[in-house]
Amino acid sequence: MSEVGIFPIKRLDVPQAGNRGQLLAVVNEIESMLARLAHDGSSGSIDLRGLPISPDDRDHLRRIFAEGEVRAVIHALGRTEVYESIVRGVWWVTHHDDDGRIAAEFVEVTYMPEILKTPPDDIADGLETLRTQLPTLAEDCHRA
Amino acid sequence: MIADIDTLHPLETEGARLGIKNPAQRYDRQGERNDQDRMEAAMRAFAHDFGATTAVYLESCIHCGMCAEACQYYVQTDDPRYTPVRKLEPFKQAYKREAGPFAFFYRLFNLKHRVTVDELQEWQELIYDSCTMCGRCSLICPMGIDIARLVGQARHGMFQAGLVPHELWAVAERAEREGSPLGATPKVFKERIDWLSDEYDVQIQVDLDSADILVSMSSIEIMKYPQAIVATAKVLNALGEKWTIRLDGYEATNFGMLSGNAQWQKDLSMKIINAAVKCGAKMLILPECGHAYGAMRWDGANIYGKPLPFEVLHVSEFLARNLRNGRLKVKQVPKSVTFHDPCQIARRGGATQAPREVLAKLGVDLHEMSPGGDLNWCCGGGGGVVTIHRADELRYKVFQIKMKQVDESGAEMLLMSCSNCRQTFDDGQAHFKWDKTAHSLLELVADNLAR
Amino acid sequence: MTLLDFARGAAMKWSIAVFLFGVLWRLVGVLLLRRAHDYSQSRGPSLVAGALQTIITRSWPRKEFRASTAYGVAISYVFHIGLAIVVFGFVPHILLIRSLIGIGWDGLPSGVIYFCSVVTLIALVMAIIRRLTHPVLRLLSNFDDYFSWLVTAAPVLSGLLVVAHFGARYETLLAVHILSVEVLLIWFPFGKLMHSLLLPLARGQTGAFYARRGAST
Amino acid sequence: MSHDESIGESLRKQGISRRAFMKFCAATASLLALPPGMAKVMAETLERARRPSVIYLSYQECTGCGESLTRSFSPTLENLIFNMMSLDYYETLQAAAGTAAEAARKTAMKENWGKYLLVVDGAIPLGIDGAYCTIAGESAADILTEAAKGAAAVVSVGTCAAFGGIPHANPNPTGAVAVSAVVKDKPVVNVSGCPPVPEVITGVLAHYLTFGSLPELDHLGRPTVFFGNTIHDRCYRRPYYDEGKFAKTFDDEGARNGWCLYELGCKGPVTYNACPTVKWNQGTSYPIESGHGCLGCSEPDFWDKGSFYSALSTRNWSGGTVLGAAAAAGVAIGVGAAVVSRRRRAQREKEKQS
Repeated sequence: MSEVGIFPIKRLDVPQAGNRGQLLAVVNEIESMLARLAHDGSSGSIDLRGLPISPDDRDHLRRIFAEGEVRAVIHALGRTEVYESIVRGVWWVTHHDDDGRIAAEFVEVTYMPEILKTPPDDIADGLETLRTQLPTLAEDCHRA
Repeated sequence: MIADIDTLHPLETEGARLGIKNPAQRYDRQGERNDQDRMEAAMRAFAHDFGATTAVYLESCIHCGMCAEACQYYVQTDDPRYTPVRKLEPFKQAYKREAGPFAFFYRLFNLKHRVTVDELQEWQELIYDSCTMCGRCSLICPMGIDIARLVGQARHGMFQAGLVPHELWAVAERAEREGSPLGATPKVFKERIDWLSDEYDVQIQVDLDSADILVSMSSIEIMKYPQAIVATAKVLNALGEKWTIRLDGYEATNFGMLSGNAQWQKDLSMKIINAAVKCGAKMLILPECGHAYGAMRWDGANIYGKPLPFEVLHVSEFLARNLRNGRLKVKQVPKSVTFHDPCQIARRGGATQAPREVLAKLGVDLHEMSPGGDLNWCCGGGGGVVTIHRADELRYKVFQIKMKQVDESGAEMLLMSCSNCRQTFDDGQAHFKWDKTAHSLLELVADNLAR
Repeated sequence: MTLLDFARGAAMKWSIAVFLFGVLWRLVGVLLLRRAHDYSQSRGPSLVAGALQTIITRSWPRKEFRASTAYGVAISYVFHIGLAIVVFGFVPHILLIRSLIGIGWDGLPSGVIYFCSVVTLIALVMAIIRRLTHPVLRLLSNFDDYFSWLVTAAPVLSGLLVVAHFGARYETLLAVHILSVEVLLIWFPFGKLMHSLLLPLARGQTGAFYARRGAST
Repeated sequence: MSHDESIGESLRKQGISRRAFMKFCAATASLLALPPGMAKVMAETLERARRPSVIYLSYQECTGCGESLTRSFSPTLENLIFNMMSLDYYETLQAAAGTAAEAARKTAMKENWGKYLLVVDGAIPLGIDGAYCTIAGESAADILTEAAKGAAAVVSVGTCAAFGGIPHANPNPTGAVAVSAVVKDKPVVNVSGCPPVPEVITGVLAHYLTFGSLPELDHLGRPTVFFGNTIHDRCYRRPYYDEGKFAKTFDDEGARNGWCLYELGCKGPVTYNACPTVKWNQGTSYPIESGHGCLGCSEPDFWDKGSFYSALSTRNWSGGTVLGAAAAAGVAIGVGAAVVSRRRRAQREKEKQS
């Protein structure tokens, strides 16, 4: 028993009221998405924000789709963490904001999450950047 | 023997049933009056009965229909018209318009229209022909509505409207006029007593000025089962009681009550009460007659307007008491017996155990009917129904329940303690050529008195 | 003012007022009628005991009547008990009762209430089907019977719709539910629903009547 | 600020990468409950869209809505939306004052006539010809009416603007009304709440920017995507409601165990808002999670619906006298009915005698 000001606070280990039915539904949906991906290559995604599942269930989901081989971090207006789960083809994408809080979270069933792919315009920009460097590089090489 | 009795409503003496002769033409409107007049009279009579007790009942019905299952008429015909509480419809309608808390609105908006003579006429069959006021429905009602009592009250209006089945009206009228519904006038009765005391060598006290016990009889017994008089005398003499029969008050049946004439009911009851008071009786013994018990044991004091100055016992109660206290001794009767409980004595009278005590003393092997005792099926002749000729067909239908019950009991002997039931059984026996004969409990005791 | 505000406010107040007004009118109007004194010598030891006994024992049929009445009685029992559980066991109902009369108690899990409501509704539907098909009931039934059924079934159905969020927006359904109860309250004194209050009176006077006679009820 | 450059160009200039923008779109699509594939569409559309002009007017309000919206000034994900708009007039934030400020508004209106988005917070007082709230000598109602004429759409931010809110509360001394009571001929979207969830405001703006239209609205003009469910339906404490486990006071065992707050007056069952899913303070929590029942602040007249602490199913009236009078009248008429009935009976008796 500790106290916060005048209010006695009693810590209780109360199990969150879970709803395993919801969890099962989510995992079933991921399973069917994965089957579709295997069948015709179409990707799918679940927005974890919209799911009315308890924190307990969310933890459980985390354990089922624990981190596997691949992990990537994107730095753009806060960190975005992407990993492929031990269930291959199922990715877990977490967007954080500048304060490190979760802004959006998805389970993506795909070959590679969209956010990791380079946008075409960026490729053009990259090409341009590289090309601006090429003459100088050529000059340097030449000089050498 | 009954040659010189009144012939205004001639008796039918041949058949198994004693009653008024079936009129050639149905004539079930008494008197020459216009409909308006009949209605007003009915309403006045209804209104008389709209006290708090009746009001609570009439307000309470939830139309659950359970009473139908208790009614012999419904059970035997499957005709929903015979649902007991429906038999009260005009009465209820009158209550809602005349006396209920919302009566004003019922009248203002005509939510329940005025009861009409045609309606009452239609209901005549339901209130009289198909209700013996046996009270089984009163025991099934989940709201506890005493439907049988309400039918009794509804008959008051019917009588005042002059809408009583003719034979029932006629016997009641004879009772009021002659002192007996079935020709047992004081003169006839006296002749019978003289003949019986001679024939059976039994002393029958008549018209003592002072006696401990006043004995009353049913005219059915006097006219049809005179042995009952002998049996009563034998028992009382064996006990050495100071008893008497008085010619100014002996008729225990009350067709005033059954037909619905409250005034006649009072007149008939007061004769006995006055006779008992006159001779200073401490006890009035009622004969083997069901409705006589209800009329005197339970209604008597209320008609008198104060507690009766004497005790009222049904003869079976009297027998039970004296067998219990050992003053009366009987021989063992090694027979199997089934007992038919008269509705007004058992279910509605509360004297269900008395005959069983008597039977136990007689040592008979009692085979109870199923259901028996308080829920025994009615013989179908009570409430004056046995007098109504047009109801015969229906009555035979419901009597079949009784035959089945008796047959299933497997007993050798059929006993009862009501002469009206007994004549209904006799009539049914004759009609169906049945092998069972009804016997009187009192006579069985009298025949087996031990020294 | 929204429909819900109306249902929780003026409609509730006035429906309760009508309920009280009508119930007292009817009860007082009946009980103040003349009650004749019975002079007959009583056989039973206590009329009050007889009255109380019958009030209780008439709650179920005697064994001789059981077989023929079982179906109807069972249906009635189911919906009466169901209604009692739903009305007095559901926490929002208890809170309302507490806010009205200051007495409250612990509620039952909502799941139990939902289950009971469904069972109650099924029993009510069976009851009305029986009323519409059984020859005796069809003959006896009048407007009161059908309307009383309607105002009893409506709150159960609308209550279920509220928890199921089915058919309209929640607050609309809730308002309709509350209003349906208010219709019941307004109708209560004027129809057969009064039997819940008349029952002890009718049974009691019969119980006393039979106790006086020493007959069984 | 130029209205001519595309949002993409503008963002690039501010050093916001395409991935960062995609991330924003993913988060916004999620917020708007759009199918995840829509994030890509959104990114592509916005990239090329022009930056719209936004005029933000404030009337009878407490600035709570503005606070909610602009709590953080760094270009974070949530308010990235403001980098996509040209906020041409907002009294609370703008540097300009006095006639310069009014001039800015008039210019923006003129330049973008028929195209700008009008955002309003606060109720509009109509009492004594609008004199309760005037800016630069003009009444709130007049300014709003004029500004609305040239607006493409109007966004009422906060319950005051949406439904009249606290200024409208009984007895409403200033005659305050909602924006929709003044603006009749323009699409008005109500983003109610006291204050509204900031993400809901940005979500509506993002929807408008992406699709050029307002989202689907409920019967109270609120976007169904945020106001389609009750607090109660999405509440993490809902299982306790279903189990019948309720906190009876704010510091009992039930309250500590996180049981349902229905008995403590929570209006969650009749309140439509996104609090339980979007939450507040970057998704930290929402009132019920903090242990207090919902006040129902996103509903019309929430201030006038009885105590915040009396349960929803209870009465919201007092009327002991009415009930007492009804009971007394019932008894009186009952007595009267019985007396009349007895008299009628006695009269019948008399007729019978005669």
